[in-house]
Amino acid sequence: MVKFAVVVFPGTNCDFETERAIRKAGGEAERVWYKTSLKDFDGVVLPGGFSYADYLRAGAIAARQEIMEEVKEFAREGRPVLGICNGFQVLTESELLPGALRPNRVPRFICRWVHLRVVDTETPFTQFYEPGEVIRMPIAHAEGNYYTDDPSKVRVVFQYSDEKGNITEEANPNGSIMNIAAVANERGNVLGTMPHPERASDRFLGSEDGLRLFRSMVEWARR
Amino acid sequence: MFEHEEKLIRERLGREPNEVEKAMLEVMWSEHASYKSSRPLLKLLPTENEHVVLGPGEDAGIVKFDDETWIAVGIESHNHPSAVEPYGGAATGVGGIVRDILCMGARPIALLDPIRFGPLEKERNRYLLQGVVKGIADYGNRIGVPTVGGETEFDESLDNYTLVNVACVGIMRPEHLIHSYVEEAGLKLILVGNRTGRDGIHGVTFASEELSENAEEEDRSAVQIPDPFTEKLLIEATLEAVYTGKVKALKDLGGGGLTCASSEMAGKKGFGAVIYADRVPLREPNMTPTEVMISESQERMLFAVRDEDVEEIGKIFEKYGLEWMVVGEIINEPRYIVYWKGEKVADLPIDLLTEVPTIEWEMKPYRLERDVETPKISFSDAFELVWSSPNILSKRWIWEQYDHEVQGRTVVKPGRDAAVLKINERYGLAFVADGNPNHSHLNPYHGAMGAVAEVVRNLVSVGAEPLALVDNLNFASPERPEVYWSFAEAVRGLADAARAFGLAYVSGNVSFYNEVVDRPIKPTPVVAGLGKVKLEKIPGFGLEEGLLIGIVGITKRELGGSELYARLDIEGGTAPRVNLEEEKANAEGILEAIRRGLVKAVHDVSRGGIAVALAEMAVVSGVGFTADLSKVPAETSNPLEVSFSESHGRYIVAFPEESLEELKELFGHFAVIGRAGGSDAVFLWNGEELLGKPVSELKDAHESLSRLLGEGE
Amino acid sequence: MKWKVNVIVRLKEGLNDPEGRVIQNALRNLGFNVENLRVPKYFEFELESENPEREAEEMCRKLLANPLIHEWEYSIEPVS
Amino acid sequence: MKWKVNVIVRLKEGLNDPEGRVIQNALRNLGFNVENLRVPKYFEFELESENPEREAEEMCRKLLANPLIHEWEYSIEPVS
Ligand SMILES: Nc1ncnc2c1ncn2[C@@H]1O[C@H](COP(=O)(O)OP(=O)(O)O)[C@@H](O)[C@H]1O
Ligand SMILES: [Mg+2]
Repeated sequence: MVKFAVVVFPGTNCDFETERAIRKAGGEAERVWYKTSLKDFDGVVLPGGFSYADYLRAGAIAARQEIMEEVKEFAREGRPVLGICNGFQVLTESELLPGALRPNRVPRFICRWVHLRVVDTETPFTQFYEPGEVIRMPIAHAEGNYYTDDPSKVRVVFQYSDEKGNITEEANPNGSIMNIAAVANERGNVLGTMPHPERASDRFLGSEDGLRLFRSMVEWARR
Repeated sequence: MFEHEEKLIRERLGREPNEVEKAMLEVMWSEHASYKSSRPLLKLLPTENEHVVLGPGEDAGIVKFDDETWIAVGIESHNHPSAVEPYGGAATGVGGIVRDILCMGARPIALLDPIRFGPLEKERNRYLLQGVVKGIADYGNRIGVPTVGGETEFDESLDNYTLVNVACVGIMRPEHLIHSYVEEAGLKLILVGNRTGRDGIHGVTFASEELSENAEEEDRSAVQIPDPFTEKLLIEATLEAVYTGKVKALKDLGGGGLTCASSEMAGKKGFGAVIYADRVPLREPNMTPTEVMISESQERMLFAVRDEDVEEIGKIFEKYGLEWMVVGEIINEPRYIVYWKGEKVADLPIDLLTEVPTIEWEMKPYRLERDVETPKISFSDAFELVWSSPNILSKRWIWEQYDHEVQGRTVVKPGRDAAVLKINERYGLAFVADGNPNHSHLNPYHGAMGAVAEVVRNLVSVGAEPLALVDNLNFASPERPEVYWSFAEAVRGLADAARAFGLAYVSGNVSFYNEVVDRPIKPTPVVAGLGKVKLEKIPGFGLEEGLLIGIVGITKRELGGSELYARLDIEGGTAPRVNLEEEKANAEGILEAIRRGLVKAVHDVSRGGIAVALAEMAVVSGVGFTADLSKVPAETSNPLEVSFSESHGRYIVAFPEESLEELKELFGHFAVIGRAGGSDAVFLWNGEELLGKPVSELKDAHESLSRLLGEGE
Repeated sequence: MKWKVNVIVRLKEGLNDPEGRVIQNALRNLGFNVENLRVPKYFEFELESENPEREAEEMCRKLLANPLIHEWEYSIEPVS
Repeated sequence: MKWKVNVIVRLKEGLNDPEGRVIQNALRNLGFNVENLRVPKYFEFELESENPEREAEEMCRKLLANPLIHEWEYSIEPVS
């Protein structure tokens, strides 16, 4: 069975539910303290939370920890690396993904369900979505305002949209450039997403749209 | 400390206590730490039944959810600190209650924040609200415990002050229960977490006095800087330590600091303790033994561990980067001894610290209820006034700043009657808090009963069977005879109501001396409740096209303390009475209706009355209604009284036609008052329109809190 | 008249400063020999005022700082 | 040798500063005539180093700032 490391930094707090979602999607998952080695795993997930309490900038300090060298190795080898929320911030801070996640346009933490339009279904994480499909997941962040100086170079995976899939200003919860909610690296094997798929992996919690992301990742790693 | 207490101490000790002893005694004999004025009265509260694993007496209560799952629950106030430093005060309030849950061996899984402020028109009150909410958000979010609900209320009487209560639940397996007391001598006491500084010195004495005018300048030592980063590490490290089975007792350091935690841990079963105060890791230079012993620095825990296990437990703390130190040990003799650099600086019989004599203050009843004429204003003016009240407005601006979904359990999210947390694949835990100081002010007995009734209604409205209660009593100085009487009345009300429902209080908190510059607050008993719900059966909240709208319960002429009267500045009137029989019967009826799947949506009627409850159900789903309020079962025929009275025992249900006959059977008072549908909210009286408004307009007004605060979006 | 104002708001001596501690540790982990790191709040703005000293002081007291836990300083110079 | 270092990290020109905007609004609501308010990050610390300029620059580049969005400046003086 394919096995994913769910990396736990001091202050990470979505590790348990992320582990749960991966298992539900058919993969094996283990929470791994950031001082541990990643050698027996097939993929890495950097879950949400507040690594180092978001002091300085969200994700900045976690990105400079030794374990990130191993994560970079995974990325280079083409194995799946998924960053959710704080994990996405760690990925941009460590330059595994382009751009930066700046404080929200209204500089407050915001926890809310949003609609997303699936833009790119060619990544290991999105092969089970339809192009243009509209899905629902919650966001929960204070620094999710995606910025890059050259959006044309970015591989956009999800965009904030209204329920019909229109990319509108009102549907943009944080001021992200082009309503960007999730991006991948050029090769597609590194994905950062501000919305939380693990919180949309149970029908009782409001949606199972996020579970397909994990299924896709597990399936892809298996092949 | 009062003079007669100092005398008593001198007598029992046979000498004058030295400086260190005196400071420790002062802290332990403070109202906040000793409950000396409230203990005799709190005995009235029922604390046992088949759901209760552990009642009041330790850091949190424990309730049985099922054979494998226990729930720890507690509630705390952080009123004084929040009034002078809203951000830090509220944040450290969250930290404190979370550690209370943690030290039972439970993982904290959810928070509620009942918070109260003065009128929003004033800059200072807005500042307090913004600071408190940011403090709770920054702390709760960073430690990964979702704030899933609360209450937010504004009242003239709280001008320049704030009441910040926080309730927390945790989940545990029965075998992980850790008590807060030791049962053997020789255990080592490990202090872990933040270093100790001068912050928070005299915090408990601070919380046991009224705020003075210059509080901001004077009470600096009572404020602590929140450190959620360390708290999160403490949570994980503590649980990992607990799971080894080698922790013999565990307490957090809260009010009274090291003195309180270690003396209570040792003294409860007759043991004593020796503390080597100079071993405590310090953050500031030149601290004295007194300061070390009573400092209330945050994010610290005290573990009792056998000598041979110290190293193993210490390794766990090191893994999380936490500093730890053995600072003392448990002894057989019931004494409390403190050493400082080899010198004995305190030596007291331990019960002198932990067993503080009670005080019973003078009581004097008051009567504020009196008949007032119901004002002659139009329904639409009244509705406008009430619907735009900050007390009624949606609190979305608040709960969206809270990560209410972290940990992946929040099935019913903020904005409904109670939150529901998923516990396993079939069952959820409902969690809610309520209080109504306007009612309790007019009539403390019925106001307190009403808080329990409202908690029950809110639990029932999401389909939950009530399991247990905790209470938080926010009052002014007990030295005022009227206040002490109202306190006694409130406790009596809490006791009677809980007994009627067969419920017990498993934990609670008392906060006295809530006054600013000689202005006492209204009696504010806050009750939080837990319930158990089948996930499949949770009803909705919003209206759906075509459903019938019914009302359960009887409406009386009870506008005293209502939102309508508050908006009109009308004092007096009659506060709502709780009819325990009917309240119980209606709750059971609603649960039965939900069990049988008869209703699609349920909402209880509380603040703002029927008019507000209906409008809320419309706004949440964007579906309108036409409802004839003259059809409401009522003991009055005045439209204003029917629409805005806050009588207890009432629910609004939305259901399909075919449920009607069965529903009627379930309730003593039940009437169909209208039908859901369309895009307008239409209130009728005998077929004539009182008010018709697009739901979208209602919604826009309902979501205007951020605008009121001068913030965009 | 218009002034350029800089305000620094520091936690009072002795108060716990978790943010400073965490950032200092991060810098040390990167090999920098850093001590006593603090992260005061810093504001720069332009102020139209007849009495910039008094107003700056007032701003700190009322909003930018809490006198209970903070101390502050500011510098004021005319905008050229 | 030991140095006292102050670092200021600012958003690059043209990037908006949401926090600055909120504080500016709050100050204006209190009646202060404030403009162009910004909230740069500010660090003060002591540094033991043979080459404080280079190390301060490195600290900014490696951790304290994000070169994509920030610019920085620092001042260095010997600790007496
Ligand atoms: N301070 C707060 N924090 C979180 N949620 C809040 C807060 N204040 C109110 N809420 C939520 O807003 C909703 C409405 O609150 P309230 O009017 O007190 O409900 P009810 O009338 O059912 O008791 C509830 O879901 C409540 O949990
Ligand atoms: Mg309710």
